[in-house]
Amino acid sequence: QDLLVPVGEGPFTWDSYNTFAENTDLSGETVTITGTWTGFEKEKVDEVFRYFEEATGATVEYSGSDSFEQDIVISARSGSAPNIAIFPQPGLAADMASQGYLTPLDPSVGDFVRENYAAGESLVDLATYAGPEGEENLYGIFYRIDLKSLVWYNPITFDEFGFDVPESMEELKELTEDMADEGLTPWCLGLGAGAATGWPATDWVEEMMLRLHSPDVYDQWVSNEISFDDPQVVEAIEEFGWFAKNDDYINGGAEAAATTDYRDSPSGLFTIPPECGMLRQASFVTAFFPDDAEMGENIDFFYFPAFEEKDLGNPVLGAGTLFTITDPSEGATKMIEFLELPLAHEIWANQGAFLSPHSGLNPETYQTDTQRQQSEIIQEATTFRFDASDLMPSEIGAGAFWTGMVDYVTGSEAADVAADIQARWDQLN
Amino acid sequence: MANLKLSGVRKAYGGTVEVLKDIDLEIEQGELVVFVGPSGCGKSTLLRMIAGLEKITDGTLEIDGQVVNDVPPAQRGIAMVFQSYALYPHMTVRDNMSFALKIAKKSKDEIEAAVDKAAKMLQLEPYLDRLPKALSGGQRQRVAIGRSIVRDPKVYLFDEPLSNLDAALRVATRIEIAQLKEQMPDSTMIYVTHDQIEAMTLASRIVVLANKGIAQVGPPLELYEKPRTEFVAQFIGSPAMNMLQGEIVETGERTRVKMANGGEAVSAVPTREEDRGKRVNVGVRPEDFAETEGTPIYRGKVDITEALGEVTLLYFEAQSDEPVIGKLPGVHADLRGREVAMSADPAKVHLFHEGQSLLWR
Amino acid sequence: MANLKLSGVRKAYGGTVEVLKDIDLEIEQGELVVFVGPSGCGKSTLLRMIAGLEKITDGTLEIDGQVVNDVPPAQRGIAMVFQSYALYPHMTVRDNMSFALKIAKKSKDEIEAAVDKAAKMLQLEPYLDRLPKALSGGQRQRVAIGRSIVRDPKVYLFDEPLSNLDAALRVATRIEIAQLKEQMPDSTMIYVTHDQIEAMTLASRIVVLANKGIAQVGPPLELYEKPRTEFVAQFIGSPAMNMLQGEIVETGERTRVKMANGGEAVSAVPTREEDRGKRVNVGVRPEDFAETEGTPIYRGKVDITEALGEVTLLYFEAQSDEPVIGKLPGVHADLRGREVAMSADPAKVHLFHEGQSLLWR
Amino acid sequence: MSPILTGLVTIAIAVAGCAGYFYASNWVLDRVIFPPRTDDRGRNIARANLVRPWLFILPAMLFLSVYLIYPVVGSFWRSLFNRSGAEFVGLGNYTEMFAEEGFRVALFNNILWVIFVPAAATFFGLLVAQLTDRLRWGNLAKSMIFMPMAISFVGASLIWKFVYANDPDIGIINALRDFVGLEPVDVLQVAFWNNFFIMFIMVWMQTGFAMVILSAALRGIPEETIEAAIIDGANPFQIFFKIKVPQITGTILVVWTTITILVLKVFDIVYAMTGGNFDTEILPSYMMDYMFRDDGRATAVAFVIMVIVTPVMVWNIVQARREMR
Amino acid sequence: MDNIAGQKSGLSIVTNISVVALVLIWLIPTVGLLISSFRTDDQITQSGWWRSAFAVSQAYRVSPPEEGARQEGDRWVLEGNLFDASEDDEVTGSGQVTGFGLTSRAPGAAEPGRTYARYQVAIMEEGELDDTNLEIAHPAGEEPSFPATDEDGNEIVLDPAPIFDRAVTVQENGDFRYEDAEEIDRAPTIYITAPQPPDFTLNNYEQILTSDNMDQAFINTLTVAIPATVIPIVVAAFAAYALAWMDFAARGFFIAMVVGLLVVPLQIALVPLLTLHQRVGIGQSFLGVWLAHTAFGMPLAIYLLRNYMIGLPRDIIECAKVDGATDFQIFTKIVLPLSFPALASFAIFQFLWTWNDLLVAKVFLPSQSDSWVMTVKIADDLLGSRGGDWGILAAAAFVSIAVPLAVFFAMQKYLVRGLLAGSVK
Ligand SMILES: Nc1ncnc2c1ncn2[C@@H]1O[C@H](COP(=O)(O)OP(=O)(O)OP(=O)(O)O)[C@@H](O)[C@H]1O
Ligand SMILES: Nc1ncnc2c1ncn2[C@@H]1O[C@H](COP(=O)(O)OP(=O)(O)OP(=O)(O)O)[C@@H](O)[C@H]1O
Ligand SMILES: [Mg+2]
Ligand SMILES: [Mg+2]
Repeated sequence: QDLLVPVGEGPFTWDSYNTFAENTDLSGETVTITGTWTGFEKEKVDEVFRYFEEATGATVEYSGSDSFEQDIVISARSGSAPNIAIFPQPGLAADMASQGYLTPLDPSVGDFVRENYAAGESLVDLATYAGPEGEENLYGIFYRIDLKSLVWYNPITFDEFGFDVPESMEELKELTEDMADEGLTPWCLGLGAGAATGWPATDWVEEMMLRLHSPDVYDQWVSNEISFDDPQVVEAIEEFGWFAKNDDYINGGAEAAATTDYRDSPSGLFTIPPECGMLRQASFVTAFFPDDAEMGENIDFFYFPAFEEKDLGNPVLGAGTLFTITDPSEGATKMIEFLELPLAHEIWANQGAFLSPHSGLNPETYQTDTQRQQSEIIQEATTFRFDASDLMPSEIGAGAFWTGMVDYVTGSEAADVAADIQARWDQLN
Repeated sequence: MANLKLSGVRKAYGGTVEVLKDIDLEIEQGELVVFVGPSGCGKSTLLRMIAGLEKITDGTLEIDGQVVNDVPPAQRGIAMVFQSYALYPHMTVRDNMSFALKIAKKSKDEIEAAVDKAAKMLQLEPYLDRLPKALSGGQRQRVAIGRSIVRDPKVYLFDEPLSNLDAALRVATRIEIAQLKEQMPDSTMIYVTHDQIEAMTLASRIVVLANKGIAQVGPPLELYEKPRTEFVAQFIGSPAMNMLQGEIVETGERTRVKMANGGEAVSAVPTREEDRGKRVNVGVRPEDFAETEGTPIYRGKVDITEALGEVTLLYFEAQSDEPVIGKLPGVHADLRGREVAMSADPAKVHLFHEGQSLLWR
Repeated sequence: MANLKLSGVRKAYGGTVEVLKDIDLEIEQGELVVFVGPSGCGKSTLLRMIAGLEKITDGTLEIDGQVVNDVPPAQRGIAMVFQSYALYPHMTVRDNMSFALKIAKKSKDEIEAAVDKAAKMLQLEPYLDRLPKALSGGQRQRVAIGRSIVRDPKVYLFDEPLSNLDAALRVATRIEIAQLKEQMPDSTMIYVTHDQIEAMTLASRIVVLANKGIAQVGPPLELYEKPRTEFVAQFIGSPAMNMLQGEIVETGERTRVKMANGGEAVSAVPTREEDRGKRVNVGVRPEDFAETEGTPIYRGKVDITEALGEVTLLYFEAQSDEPVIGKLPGVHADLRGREVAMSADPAKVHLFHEGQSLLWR
Repeated sequence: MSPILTGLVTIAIAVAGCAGYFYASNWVLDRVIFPPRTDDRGRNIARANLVRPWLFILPAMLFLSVYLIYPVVGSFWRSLFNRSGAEFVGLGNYTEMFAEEGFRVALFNNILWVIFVPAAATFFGLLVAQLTDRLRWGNLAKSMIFMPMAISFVGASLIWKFVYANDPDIGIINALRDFVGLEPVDVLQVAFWNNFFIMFIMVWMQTGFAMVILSAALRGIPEETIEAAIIDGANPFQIFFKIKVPQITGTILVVWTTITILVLKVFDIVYAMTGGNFDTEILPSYMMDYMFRDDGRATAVAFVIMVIVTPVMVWNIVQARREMR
Repeated sequence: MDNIAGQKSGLSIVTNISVVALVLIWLIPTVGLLISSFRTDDQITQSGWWRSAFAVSQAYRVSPPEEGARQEGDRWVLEGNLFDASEDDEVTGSGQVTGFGLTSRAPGAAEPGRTYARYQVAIMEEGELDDTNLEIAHPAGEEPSFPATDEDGNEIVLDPAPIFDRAVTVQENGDFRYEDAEEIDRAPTIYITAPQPPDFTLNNYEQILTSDNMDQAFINTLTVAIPATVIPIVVAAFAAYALAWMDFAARGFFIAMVVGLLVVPLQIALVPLLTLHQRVGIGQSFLGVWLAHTAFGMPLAIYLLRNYMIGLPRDIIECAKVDGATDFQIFTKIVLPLSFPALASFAIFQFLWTWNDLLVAKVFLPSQSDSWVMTVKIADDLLGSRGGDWGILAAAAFVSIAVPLAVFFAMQKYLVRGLLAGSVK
């Protein structure tokens, strides 16, 4: 199959790639990789790996699975782990590292990240865990960053109704009420995700945490220094509830959100008549827009704003996927090296729905302006925080927190839910 | 306690496979009629039509003068005893016997009285609380009969009720049924069997079924002594009646027949002058043969002898297709391999047209 | 083509349930020995021990002088025909018959020759390529026999081979077996049956089993005429021999017995002077009874008559537990309800000690 | 090598290897260890026959011991340790678990499942078996009803997601509600009853199984007992309940047991339908939440499941023993 | 029993009806899925599958290009045909307008042939005068007559007179006339509703079947399912024969053990076995799955087969013994052929089970996509990446059902026979 872009063409950073290609020969070797990207995303990442194959002569076998989190544990235990695992959550990676299933990366990788990645230091910290003996090491390198603090809307709908893009959380809430008054359901919300049902709600809560409290509180929350049922957390949950637990605000009613698949939720923006006015979702959601979605035409986004009165600046929530070595091999090491090349990022950037922290990336390679704008949002952010649920232990961040949010949306009290989650957390220690 | 009338009854399974036709039969109250016939001739089918378990394809069935073709089994006032007993395996003997009455919503006392009476009659009292599987074959059969009795039906139907019992039990139960019939002289019973002895001993009349129809109806001895067709003649009695070909040479009160194999038979069957020269089949039952010094009806070499103690069966070397068998009282093992001449009392020599009907009618 | 010897054979299932004991029996080459006895007396068990399908608990079994207690069935040189035929349902007749030979790794030609020969003997040639389910009962039984023949065994074992056949077929197959035996005069056969007629007609010797042991061994007529015990006397013959109590009043060449119910019997059994006054059971077979004008052995009211045509059975009103039955030739329906006096030829009057053994020995 | 070829070769090797064991071991036994030589062939054959049952049964018993007995024992042992397996906690996992609301909900739901699913599946199975017994198109009907048996639990869940979908244009239930003018509801969120909606999927799948076995049993009832009942005047309902059902109670119980056992194993349906949310968790799916995260807890759950099955197991053993007599 | 005299036909009608009803209930979910698998995603969300045979009305947004706009009086006018103007095949294909409007909120507000106009009107809201847009449909060529109140119940003030904003008239054939109070300098937006004819497509299947590695997954499934069906049958058949027909000391114990193990939940085995497999070096591999499936199916297999074999006539087996067959020969030549129905019915169960299994495959097979089986492929790849894509999901479900269904229908008659002898006794 042909490469996406012939080597040497376009605004891509070919030089470092060519150097890499010259110095690396892995002919006959196979690099196995597993991760969570399936479907379109798998197709895109496969394009990236193809350049690695082209450069090294190795074969890359990437498999994406919806139940990656389980599979990786099982295969690590049974001794048949792939060379590289791409973790969607640092939390699980930390778990695995502590059990000795991950191989530390060369310290040079850390140095590289610090120098070449936006917010490099924090990205190194997020990938540095205690190993089985307790020693701290860098175990992963971030590759793709998702920007979460985005609200998607249909400009045509806004135009017809005469709505304006809100500048602050206060305005957003006002807009929500207006829409409801006008007979337009303000929000599309889908929490369904198979076994991971509930996670989109955790993003909301995290956004609220960042907008209600200082980043320190957020960090304490992540590390359980303040308990999960702390009033500050409960407040954030309830702030989310202001939106999500009002039947008039949610397409299909608040309860429907719990069973609507998050991949299904954008469609309401595009229907005629529109089923909802806005969708708060991370940057990757564009992958689930219908075919006729056209940026700037019938879809656009704005920054999920902060409370004006709180004066906490413009916090931004993000997430990222982390490449780790689960079964060391020459190829695996080279793959990590490959990720240091801007090209590895540019290729996906060029296919859309991708943001990279790599500062060497040529912005021209972004497929759309949107991506460029999003990367600007990141630049403008006064606070950047990583998705909390991804940082929490997987039993919480990929378990109790999710189900707790579903319970909350479908009727439970915020305080009760928070207490339950904290109870589960207590058991871990 | 009823009479039954079948007129022109026909049965065709699936509309095409004709099993019975033109069945005309009247059964009076108090009779015990036995159906016999070769396997597959439709005995069970006829019985089941009377029971209502099979639809009657054509013709009518009357019970007590009422046409009951379309009356469901339960309303016909019949009771049936099956070959396999068909006891309800999950019910005790008592429950088996009272099931029909309970269904009919009879009062408790009434049920108890009826069951107790039947149990007494059949000596089933000690077993009333057992399950069928804890009973012997004969006891099970008695329960099946008891189940019929409690319903006090107009007609009892028995379909080979004894064929699953072993020889000794069969004899005993047969006698019990005979006694039962005697205790209920008014009840009408229809009994299907394979067993000749049962048929002969129990029946007030035997119905021989063959070729989709009734071959002959009559009291047992009449069938034995005056079979109307060769079929009936050979069907009733064991071993079967010997059939030997011959030609009438003298007619009158007594008839003389010249046998095809050289012998000569004299029969008490009267013939008319015009019958002379006609070809007939001479039928002699094995037990009616006796050794003779004079002109024999049959003479042949004994191939096999079977000494049963009481009697000895002589199997003659086959001269034609049909085997000839003689039955002599006592032990005669010495006859084996010898030439023996047999004749019979003229009164016991039957004559049949080659066209099958008994001549003398 | 072998002789068999059982010495002190005992069988106890599970070590405790004793079924057979002290069985001593010698069977010569060429004999056809029939085992009879009441149901459950151990006939099949004994046969299966000979086959090697059951372990012999105690005692020895010798075939041709070699103790074979521990030899597996296949090595004993026996063949067995089962009551259920036990044909392999998934194999054609030919395969059924050649199975044993194939197992024994015989050459193809050899197998074919043996099968063809047996098939010819049993007239099975047209069916060789059919599956057992496409055969009638009699044909199946013939296949089962053929399967034995091809193996050319030393001993043939038959376990009630005819009991699943209907009456007519049973007679026919019985005669076939008799003829078969005649064609293979050297083969030894052991045959288990329930059926008296089979036992009487086929056996060169009958072994009556009862009470875990052998009650009597002998040629059929010997058993009929000179039963050693009351049990054998009543077991052989149908209906069973009547047993009437009496007391010896005159001894000598002939013996006179005063019957408990008033009659008097004369028997050809000689007694000695010291026997006078002893209480005996007088045994008379129903068929040996005859109506008499003189002093009867038995006199009673006829309760039920069963007219079978050829003979009539008279059931006397019971005076004691044991029923008394008479069998008169011909038709005697008129005797019903009448008082009848019966006597018998002294040669046919058997005397038994109350202690069961036949007196005259 | 093409994948098809690899597949075929592996299949062939696997199957041949397995059959080969039996053939070879028998050959060795008969020809090498106890050859039937003429002098002592009787004894040698007898001896070989003493060994042979063990040859036959050995592989099966190996499988059973290694894959079922060892795990049962091993799991119990594991359940006495903490999540990492390093520390012995005795019954700690159990007490902690029972203290937890989520577990109690799962336990309660599981008991609902164990009661409802076998009962309903058996009931429907019996109903269909009886109704189709004399029907000319009975076999066709049975095939239709058996069909869900062939569908995986995941596939079945998918099918029912359709039926239960919130959108009246997708879900037929809400379409019907819509038709009669009712608001659409998310049936998977109707407290308590949602359990039954999920259970019905299992019923839908297992009815076919019950039906096949029960209709075979119904066929096995002696015709004469039914005819006798007809003559006795029983109506069709009385015949069914008083004559037929009592005669097949044994089979009904077997079916019931089998489905009960299955119910205690299936997690996929809950997993796919609700992911255990909305108080629909059952023990197997609850266990899956912990599996490979907290093995101590997971094995403890497995053991609770074992305990629930124990009566059924004992009953089966008793039954089998009785049958052996 | 159809022959019973005097039987009421009412009962048989009731029976037939009940069976029809039950069969329908049982079939509907599957049929729904089947039909949906042939529909596009749009159609699925537009109308229920039960209406798939009928045309559905769908709303479209059309923006005819502004070229050719002209001024007429104080209004600018654009005329043309919407179907010609649209580039969307779907719109063009429908060919008939059933309604139209000016906002996405009410895309079919007016019937074809009428005029739909927007005016700026003054309303009385809580005692204060306010401006609002009012959309109103009226016969073409006439002036609108304004209602007394708007939809919220506010009084409409007709003085000052409503100000014309824009209006559009659309004919059934798509001809339109668009009028605007201002100059038309960009393409106006017009909404129409048009019937969409029923449309079935094989696209979903095409996508599924041609998706990456689907063929590999199919082969993998077979590679798992066939040995995992055959091995337990062979192993269990020998054991069942031994337990049924061979005499040895521990027979009763083993039978009890098999029955007891029948009920062990298999989840309990996963964790310890995975560890065990790793320790003995099997790891995650096909061998591991076979072994696991074999073991998990073993109790039921032995139980079913033994029950069946013990029902074979004892005489036949003894006869074979007398004929000189060893136990091995008896087993292979007599018992095995005679047990075919039982073997077949167990094979069906085991095949269905292994084919449909997700859990065992996930745990014991490597997680790389080249060793995925169909269920894993569907659950972890297709379901995930196409969460809301019902059409694809439906097709995926059917693809995975196809083989088991075929196996089931082919072997159905043995199933019943095998079970009859197995479980009923
Ligand atoms: N349901 C049926 N469909 C078609 N033919 C049938 C049916 N039942 C019986 N028959 C046929 O009808 C004939 C008579 O059967 P029936 O059972 O009445 O015979 P039978 O005289 O009772 O025989 P047997 O003495 O063996 O009991 C047989 O040839 C049988 O094959
Ligand atoms: N496996 C066994 N275990 C215990 N007792 C048994 C066993 N097999 C048979 N018996 C008992 O041994 C006795 C003899 O049985 P056997 O089958 O030899 O009788 P039979 O004379 O052949 O009877 P029938 O004439 O009914 O065939 C019977 O009482 C029977 O109950
Ligand atoms: Mg009949
Ligand atoms: Mg026997």
